[in-house]
Amino acid sequence: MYEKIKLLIGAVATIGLYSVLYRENKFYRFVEHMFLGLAAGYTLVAVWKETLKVQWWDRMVGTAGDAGSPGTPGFWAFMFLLPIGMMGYMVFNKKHNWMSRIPIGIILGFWSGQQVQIFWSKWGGQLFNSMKPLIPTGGAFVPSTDGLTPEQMAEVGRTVYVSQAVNNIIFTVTILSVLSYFFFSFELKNKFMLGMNKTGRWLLMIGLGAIFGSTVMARFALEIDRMSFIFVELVKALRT
Amino acid sequence: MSQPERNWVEKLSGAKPTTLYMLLIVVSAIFLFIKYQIPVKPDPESVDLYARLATLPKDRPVLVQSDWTNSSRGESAGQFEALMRILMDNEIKFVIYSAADPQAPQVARNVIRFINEERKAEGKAPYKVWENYLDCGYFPNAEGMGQAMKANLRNAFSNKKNRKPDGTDADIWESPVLAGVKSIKDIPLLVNVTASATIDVLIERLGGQVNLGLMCTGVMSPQMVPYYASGQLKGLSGGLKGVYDLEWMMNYGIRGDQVPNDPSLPNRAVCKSNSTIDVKPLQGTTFSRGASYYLSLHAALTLMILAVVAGNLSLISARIKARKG
Amino acid sequence: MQYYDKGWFGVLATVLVVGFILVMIQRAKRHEGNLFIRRIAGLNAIDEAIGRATEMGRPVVMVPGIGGLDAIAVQAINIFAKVCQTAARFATPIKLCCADPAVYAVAQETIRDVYQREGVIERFETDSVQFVSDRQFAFAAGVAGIIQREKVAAAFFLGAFFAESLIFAESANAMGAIQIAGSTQTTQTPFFVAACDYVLIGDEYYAASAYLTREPILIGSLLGQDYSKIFFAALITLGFITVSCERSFTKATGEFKEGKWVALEKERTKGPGDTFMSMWFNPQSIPEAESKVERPQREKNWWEEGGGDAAPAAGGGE
Amino acid sequence: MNLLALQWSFRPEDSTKWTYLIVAAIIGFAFMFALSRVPTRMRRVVVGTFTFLSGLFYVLLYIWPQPIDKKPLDIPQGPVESVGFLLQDMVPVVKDFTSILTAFLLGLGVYSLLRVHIGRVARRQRDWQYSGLLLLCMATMLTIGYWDFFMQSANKAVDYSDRANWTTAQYGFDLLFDGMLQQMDAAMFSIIAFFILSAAYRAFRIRSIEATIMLGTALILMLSLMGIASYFTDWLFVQKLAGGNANAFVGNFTLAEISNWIKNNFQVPSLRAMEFGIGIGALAMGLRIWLSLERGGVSA
Repeated sequence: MYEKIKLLIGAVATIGLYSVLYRENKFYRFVEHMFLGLAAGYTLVAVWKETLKVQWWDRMVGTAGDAGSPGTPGFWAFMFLLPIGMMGYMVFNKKHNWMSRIPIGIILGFWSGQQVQIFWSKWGGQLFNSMKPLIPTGGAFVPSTDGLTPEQMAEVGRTVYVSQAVNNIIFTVTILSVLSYFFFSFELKNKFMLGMNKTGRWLLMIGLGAIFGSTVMARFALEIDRMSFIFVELVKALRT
Repeated sequence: MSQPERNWVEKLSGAKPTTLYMLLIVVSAIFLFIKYQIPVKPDPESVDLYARLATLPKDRPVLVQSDWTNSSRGESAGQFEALMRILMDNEIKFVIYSAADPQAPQVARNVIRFINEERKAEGKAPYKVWENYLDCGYFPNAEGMGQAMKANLRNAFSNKKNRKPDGTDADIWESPVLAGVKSIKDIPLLVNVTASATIDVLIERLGGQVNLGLMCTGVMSPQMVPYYASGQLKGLSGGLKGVYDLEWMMNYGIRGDQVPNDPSLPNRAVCKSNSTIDVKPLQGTTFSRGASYYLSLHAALTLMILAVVAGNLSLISARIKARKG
Repeated sequence: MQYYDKGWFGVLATVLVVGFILVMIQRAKRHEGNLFIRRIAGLNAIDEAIGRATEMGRPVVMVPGIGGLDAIAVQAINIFAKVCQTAARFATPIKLCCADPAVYAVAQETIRDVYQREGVIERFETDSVQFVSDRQFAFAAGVAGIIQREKVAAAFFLGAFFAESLIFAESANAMGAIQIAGSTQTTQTPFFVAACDYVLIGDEYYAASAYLTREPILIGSLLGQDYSKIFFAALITLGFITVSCERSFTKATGEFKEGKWVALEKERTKGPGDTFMSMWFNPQSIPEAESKVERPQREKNWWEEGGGDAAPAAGGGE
Repeated sequence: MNLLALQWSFRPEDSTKWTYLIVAAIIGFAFMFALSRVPTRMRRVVVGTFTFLSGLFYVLLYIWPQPIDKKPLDIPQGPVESVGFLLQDMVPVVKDFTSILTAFLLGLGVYSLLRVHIGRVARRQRDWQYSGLLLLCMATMLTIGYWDFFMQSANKAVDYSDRANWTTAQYGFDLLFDGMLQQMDAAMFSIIAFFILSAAYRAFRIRSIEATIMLGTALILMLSLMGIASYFTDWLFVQKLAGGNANAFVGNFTLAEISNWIKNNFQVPSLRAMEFGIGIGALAMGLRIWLSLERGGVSA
């Protein structure tokens, strides 16, 4: 019985949200405000349950261990985070509203420092991966690896075949011309650079089109699942 | 605005979005009720995943990290169901746990219950907790969990109890499922069913320690295929197509490319990474959620393509008119 | 004590890029060098969009994405500050919807400040900058509702957007609003390109504040970014030339194994890991002999007694 | 952590800990009060210092030589290693500061929500009933959520993942969270499919070369997702034209191969180039924020 009610409520909520596809209406507004209310309530539960208790409170006061294990210590210095956080609330105070910038500044400072820290680990590997050999060292096509020994297969992996070299040239042209499209402060006058810029934009469109095409499956899958939820599962549950 | 008379091309290109939305609902719902198996050629990454799953040893458990919830049910549920059917039909033991979302274990439990009912209806023994699988629930910190599993599997899964057949609770390490398992190296495969970055954590923390298999959403799969290509993932099932690939192989089996073509099993997928593998079809439910959704996906994609074509017709006809006049 | 795990090359490259940016900022501050920026169509349309909203007497909606407080959100609010400056002059109603409390705090203060500086603080309503929800799809539902109920005439979606991008774009389109969008999430850019009138692609997003304000510091920074991109392009070019030559004309005679150079029995073709570029970019792991360091041991803290596998929540543990 | 002769940590059962905590809180708020007296011209400096110091931590973490083979009980040798050890030990603490501070700021968001909706109810503005509904749902979720949470943390021995042990609190929370909130999430997530369809229909037109290129690629990729289309091209090129030889040249023209080729040779490099720009842009902006070089806008 409980399951049935749960399914039914879920279905009504789904239909309510879907009704916005026709136009904004009272039913949608009803479900939307319920959604926002529930989400806000849940956030207030989760902020303590999943963030502040685990990351702050338990570490500040310590936790008693279960039988056998020693538990964890408390570090009172975590308390200093509280006044820093509270400074954020000064934003509505006309005189001291600048103080809200302190917690904000700390958050932004951490983020900025991390940009320096992660810069190379994020892009170094990608740069290296973009340095492709353009001169073929083997035959026209990658041969079939059926029945080869591991050494022979490793050799095939090291050889650059003509088809690969062609692909690598396409790859290199694409990455360089798209990169040149994002030069902002140079006035491009020479014909070669202008051509590069234009090619870059076109090649970029291929990339964007490919993302569009490959995301579609995931989005439709979710929609089909909703249809299945309403037309198959709910109907089945209500019948029994 | 006074509308002059519109010809059929203009009408096609000027349809209201609402019309399209209704069409999509109708089309995707109708095809849910039609059972038809679309012929496919499974992707090599899903063939590899299936080959791994079908050749697992029966004495060691598989770790299943189930990190999906209902918000990605459209793809993940089909994947998880297929995984459970494959493991259960091959009588492979497994340990299931979650590291991404506190809701994930409950969602997974519902699927196991439902598949057990299906097995009963097919006259097979249901899979029992303690004897055939273990349910370890939720671990709050995905990174910590990966780290802990690498360091010491026993500690990572310590203090977890499951119910024995006699109704008492006992530590999971006393269960026959984990017999013979000491470290992560004793695990033949870890499968992650996920809709989020938990697989990145696993690759970072457990790469090289254990074979990793992945079942992810269609949005993630283009980003994850490079890891399959580099061997960090032993197999991958991406999105709805991945689900259908698996169901196809469950129904028809797979063979290595050195194994002669058996004329009685013409639809077997060919596996390149394991050239002597010879897997017969599974007994039991094979085509289910993936098959019914996949047909609807075809319908929806066709609708999408037709819509784009229709949208462009007026543009083309206007250009032709302009050229003539 | 060493750079083994990062590699000297990575540190050098980071320092170079940081250097380009800082030096160019310094130069621009002294008004040296060129201060040209190429045209960015999306940004020229801002005034047009606000003008239309003013004419129709309908609000402008702004969404700084659903990410947390970082430079992406700050940049969005910087652009919105510029939008609000114009909106404040023409008394065009605005709606700024936030999905993160910290972003909300910044937006609230910045936008109020804009109205203050324009001398029309009475036109600013505190509730026009509002927090909607920090749950992705609740936020999407809420903003879609606001867009449709308020019948917005112009919409700005700038920031970190994920799957919800199309919900906003199509809702605003249904209202006939002019939409200007930009996201640093490359996976969402195609959806904005398809659905919106003007789109900032890639790091046009980061160039926007320089373009709008023409502040020397920002333009200098942009110039530094361009030099960094040239540096990247040069690295790639150097890379494909050397990699091609090495793999075509030389043979591998040895390889690194666990941080040590081991000679091969037989020469073989060079693979991707045998080039000298690879040694720059993929620093070797520490040799076994050097990877173990014995140091004097301190006493255990009480919480480290016993198994000690459970790292304490703060300090100490690895 | 015993850097100074001060007791930084205590046992959870220690009775002195509350004294410590209260004193810490008083010191903290006194510091906050002192800050509020800072003269106007120094304010930028104060904010800039906080920002700089927090950024400095990660920058140092990157450029400071990393100690090799650091074990939990090791004592550092020499000043360089001491700093290295300290930085490493601080990571697990510092990495959570952002989420803790953001969590503290959540109250601002809630304040904004309450302000808007209570205001609407109090002034009986248009749609005030819906605002009332929102507040009601929020209160219900809050109550039941904490009821369930406290019940679960008080009875650690009870296995609440087993439905047999559920009470009203668990059923209520499950209904609100799993039955409603999650279903609404899924509904909103899946609504995107409709918008993709209408956006494609409306905007995917061959107006310009660029639009045509994007449209064409998207169409090929969409076709490749349809098993039936891939199956057909596989049948045509591999089975018919190449006589079943999977390695033949024409085998490269199956949809699956073409879509992979597009992804590997166009999608990857073009997006990578775009990401390079974005990465450098983020670094530049990070530097400007870290060193307080931004003026105007947010940093006015």
